[in-house]
Amino acid sequence: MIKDFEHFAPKTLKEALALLAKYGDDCKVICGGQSLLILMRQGLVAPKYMVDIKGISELNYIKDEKDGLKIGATTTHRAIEKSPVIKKKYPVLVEMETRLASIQTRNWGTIGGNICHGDPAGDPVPVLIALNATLTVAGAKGKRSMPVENFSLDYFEVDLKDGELLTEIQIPVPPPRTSTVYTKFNIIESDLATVSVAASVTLGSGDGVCQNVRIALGAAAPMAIRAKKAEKVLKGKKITEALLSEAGEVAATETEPISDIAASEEYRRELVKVLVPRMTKEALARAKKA
Amino acid sequence: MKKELKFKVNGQPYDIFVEPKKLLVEVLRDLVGLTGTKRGCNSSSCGACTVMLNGMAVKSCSVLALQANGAEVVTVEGLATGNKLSPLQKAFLDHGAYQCGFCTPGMLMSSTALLAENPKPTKQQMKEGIDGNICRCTGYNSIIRAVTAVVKGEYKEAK
Amino acid sequence: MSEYSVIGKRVHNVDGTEKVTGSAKYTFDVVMPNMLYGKILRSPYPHANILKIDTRRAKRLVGVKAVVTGKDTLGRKQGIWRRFPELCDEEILCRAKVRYIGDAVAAVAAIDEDTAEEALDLIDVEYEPLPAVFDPMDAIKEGAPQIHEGVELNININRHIEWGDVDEAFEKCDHIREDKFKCSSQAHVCMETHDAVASFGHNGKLEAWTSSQSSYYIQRLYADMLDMNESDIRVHNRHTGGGFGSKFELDSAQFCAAILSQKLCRPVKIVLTREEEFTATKRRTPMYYFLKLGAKKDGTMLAKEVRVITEGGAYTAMGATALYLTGFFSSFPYKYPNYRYDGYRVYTNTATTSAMRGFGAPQSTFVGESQLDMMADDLGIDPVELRRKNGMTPNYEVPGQAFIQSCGLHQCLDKIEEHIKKQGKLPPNHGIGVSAYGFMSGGIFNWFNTPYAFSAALVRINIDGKVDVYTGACDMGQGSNTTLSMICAEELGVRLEDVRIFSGDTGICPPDLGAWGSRQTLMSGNAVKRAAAECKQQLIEFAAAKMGANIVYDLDIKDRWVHLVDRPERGVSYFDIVKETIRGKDGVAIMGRGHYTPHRKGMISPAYSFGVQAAEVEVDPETGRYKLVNVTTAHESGTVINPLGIEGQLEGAIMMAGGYGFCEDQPMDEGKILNPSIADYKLIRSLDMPETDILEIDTYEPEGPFGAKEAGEGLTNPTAGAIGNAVYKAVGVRIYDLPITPEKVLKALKEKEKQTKKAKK
Amino acid sequence: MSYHCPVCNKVSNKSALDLARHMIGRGDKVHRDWITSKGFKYSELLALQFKSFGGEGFKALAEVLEKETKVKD
Repeated sequence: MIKDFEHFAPKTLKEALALLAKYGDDCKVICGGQSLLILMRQGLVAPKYMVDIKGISELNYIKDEKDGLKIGATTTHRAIEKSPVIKKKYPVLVEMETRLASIQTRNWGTIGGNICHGDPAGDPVPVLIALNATLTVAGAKGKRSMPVENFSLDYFEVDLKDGELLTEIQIPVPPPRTSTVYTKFNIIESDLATVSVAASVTLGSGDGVCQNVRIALGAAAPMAIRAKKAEKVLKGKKITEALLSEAGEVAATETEPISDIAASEEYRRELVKVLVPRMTKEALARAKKA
Repeated sequence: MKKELKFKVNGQPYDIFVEPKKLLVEVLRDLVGLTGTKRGCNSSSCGACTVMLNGMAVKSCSVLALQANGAEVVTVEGLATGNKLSPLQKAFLDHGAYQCGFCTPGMLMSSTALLAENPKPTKQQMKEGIDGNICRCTGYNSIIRAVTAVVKGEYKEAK
Repeated sequence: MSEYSVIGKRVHNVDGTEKVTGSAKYTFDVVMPNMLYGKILRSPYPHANILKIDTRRAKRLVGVKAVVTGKDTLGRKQGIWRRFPELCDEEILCRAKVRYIGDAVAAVAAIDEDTAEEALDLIDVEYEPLPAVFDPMDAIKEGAPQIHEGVELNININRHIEWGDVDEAFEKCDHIREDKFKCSSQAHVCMETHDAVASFGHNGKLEAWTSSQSSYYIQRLYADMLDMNESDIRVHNRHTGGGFGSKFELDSAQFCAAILSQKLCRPVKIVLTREEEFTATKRRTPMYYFLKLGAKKDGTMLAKEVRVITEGGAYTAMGATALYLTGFFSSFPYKYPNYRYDGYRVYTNTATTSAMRGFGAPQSTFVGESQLDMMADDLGIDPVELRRKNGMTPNYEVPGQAFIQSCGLHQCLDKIEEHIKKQGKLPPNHGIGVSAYGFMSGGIFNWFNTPYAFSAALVRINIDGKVDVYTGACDMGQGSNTTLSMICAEELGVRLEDVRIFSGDTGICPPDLGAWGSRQTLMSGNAVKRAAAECKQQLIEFAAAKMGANIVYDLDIKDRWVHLVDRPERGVSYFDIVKETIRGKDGVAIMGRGHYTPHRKGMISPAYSFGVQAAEVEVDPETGRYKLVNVTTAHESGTVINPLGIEGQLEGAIMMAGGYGFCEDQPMDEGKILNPSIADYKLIRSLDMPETDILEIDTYEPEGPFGAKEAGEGLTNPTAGAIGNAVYKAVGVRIYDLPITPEKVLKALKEKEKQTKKAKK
Repeated sequence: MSYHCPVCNKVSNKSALDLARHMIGRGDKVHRDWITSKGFKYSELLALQFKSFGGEGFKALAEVLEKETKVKD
């Protein structure tokens, strides 16, 4: 049962930031609300004020610029899923969005809302980490940017200081011979991930050496993490089956999975051991073709 | 305190005052009085409350009513034109694409939105279109057959 | 051309247009003037005494009109086995003791749901927690907490079935298998949760709207709990959003709404939340299964012994029947010359387990078909061949238990064998598993202890020839309104659109035991058929007089044409005859009454349907995840009355039974259900649903209307077993406990790898 | 010969074991009390029965019934 609150619907970012500064901790931001309203209906969240930024059109855009892709925080999942330019240049984002929850949730839920919700099993963050994306947040005292992997601090906790709003996601143009892939393991297709793996591989020119690799794991720790040690196993080397499975073993040691009704800790580690080599190999294959 | 909500439901404009906490589904059922839209869960996962908002399928239990300000909402009661059923409604009848009928309004809205956006979806896209809607009676395949029949043009659009 | 003009045709459901336009009204949509909204306070403890309930703060909250506790009830105990008072053990609104997390202790009626919910937090209940026990294996140990007074070892009920000489037969077997299985719980997940609007008048009479499978049961159980005459109670069952076995016992929404309304003489509406639906209504019975199977080298089954311990939960409910049926269907669908079953239902401090579609047979079929496949492997016999060798045949008597008339099992086995051959060589990690089943068309037993006929119907023909059918049968989505209307139209020789059906309203419809045990097509169908026949007879008499034909001619009615059977062209319009019959009967509308109660039949059911299912899976051996590729079913249920209906029942059953094997589970911790939401309770969705093919088998059941038998629950029995056998065929690992999750498959694969490595050394 | 249930009018002509199955299977108060009066604890008989295959629980009761309820006809 939702407790009543005062509802503000600012039309501009400036207005929104002013409201957030004014009401501080007593107010919460709502955009698509696809995750937040579940918590509110169950009485887990009951703010006195709500700043509804769904209507702020200045934060709702997909810009393909020279230095990369810019996505406004209030852009819906479905808009990303159906964007021709993203399909062409960043296909992994479309693959990820297609399997995110349901069409209804994707039509109204936003990429910014998902990232700020901070669910370690959320689909976008591992992919954005693999794509080496950065985020911009804005507050009354000005803007600051950070790599997306530093944004999630802990279980459902993100680096938003009081009165700040996430405004934009930036994704750099991938270097040549680069490909990024994503998969999530679950029993029901559109379910949250039991474990998810995003892998990005950049090949050296013509010699099959893995010039750079980024591996991100979802639902394997209190927040989405980069498997840095596993990356070191592969970086700068010629990829072999043995190396790939070693990377999988190493990645499994970097996780802090939980046991819950979906899977045990051991099983999540086992999945990381299997999916990291599998996805890295897939990225490698696509990179060769790119 | 209450705020003004001006929006259209099935083409009919409404201008009402609602408490901010009110969800779109509550306003549609209790204030506008259209009980075709149902509710089946408390975790935004069953899809029985699906309506169309500005042409998109959304879960009306997961949209604040005030966020529908200025929007065009279509509910299952808005599918028929006068006494003529829509092609999808006729296809659902022919293919037994419902049994208890409680999820049917949601299924019809998801399918209608799917075809409005993409008149020629593949079978996989049809399945994605209704994947957000749980049905415990039919096993979904009859619904996919009904949507397929409409895509194949077996039903005329009601004039 | 089949000789039927209505039956067997692909028709729209009679209530279809309401359902596809959203105009169908469910109890969920009922709004009455002056109506209040109720909420129920439930116990957070699995086992505790209630010391004190202080409702003063709640009563003072603005908008609260009434707060009731166990003290406001007559303290009676309800149970569906009314013939056995010691099995009626549920107060619904607890007075002294709570027995599971979710047991109701208080209820509030207020001007709206939010106020009622807020009031719940203001009710102070003082509990004295008691030691609790959750697993039946612990509950039967000496010294385990006693959940119901005077019930030793928490054994709620035990059932025994035996024929032949089991011990001697095992001596003569060439090969014996002993296997242990664990069957899990499952939630009905009806899309419309339990709900009720109860409205007491100042005349002391009760009118209630509720989502139900048997309005007569609700009426009778209300009468028991409120100490009223059942005819002072009228229960409406408008459209119901699914039942699947969860909606024919009196539940907390119905009872608390009535108690609150009784105090206020105002309508009170209670709609259970989805969380309450998962935690505080009934669910499928989890079972520990111990099987011993003995066979000759040539595959002839000589003896089977079955021991089952079921998790009963806090109360009896319909659990006793599940215990009996799982033992009865453990011998299905094969001819075991020697068979022994011992079943024990054990009280535990968990949510009560009761009836759910299949009712014990999905459990017995999963374990039975799994073990049979293992036996086939041991003996080196093809699984289909082993089933063919031992399968039941028409007119077979299950010794001392039941008499089976029509049985198309062998045609189904042939069709499935053909289907499997057609698939040819499967790609790697694919497997097709087989599972055979049989089920009853309604039960003979009358534990509800009502003197009424099992089914009754009234048919009335009006002056314009239009036909009204009044039946106590309840349509919860399975399509009984359509099937019964078709039976009436066929018998009377009119068209489906000439028939209008009134069902589930105890005020105007004759009593019927309702929708459970797949009984309505057969039993309510027979009642409707006989009532229609009574009307037809009156029309035939007038037609014969009017036509003055030679008395050697028989008359019949087909497609609104009353005619001589041997000279179909000689006849008169049905509509004219109706007018004249009514005029000839002093202006009284034509009425016919029909009823059906199975007499002198085998112990369990008047008729049995059979079938075989083949499920194909594709397994990813590195993660254990598998995809349901295809489920093909050869089902025989006599004459098919409503083809669209039977296809719907089959595909819907595959979603539910497939879920039972594939993903559905209710993990618990100390009696607390850990996934009480549709987000966490895994359900098959459209992307996960396999392709489903149906191979129709033509049989005729003499006991059923026009030769029809059940197609509701039987179809829910085979799929879990078919999936288990398919996974074994694909990657060679056997899973012994449901659901068959990827984690279990991978663990078994790793285990198998270790075994083969050790064997190589 | 046949075996008459000492509590209700059920007659079993097969064996004492068959009558034992009837008495334990029926499981209502009347039958339970007679069984307890013979020095058995009803729940123990059941425990014997579900602990292993072979129907041990019934054999124990059948011995008593063999003596007390056999009727030559």
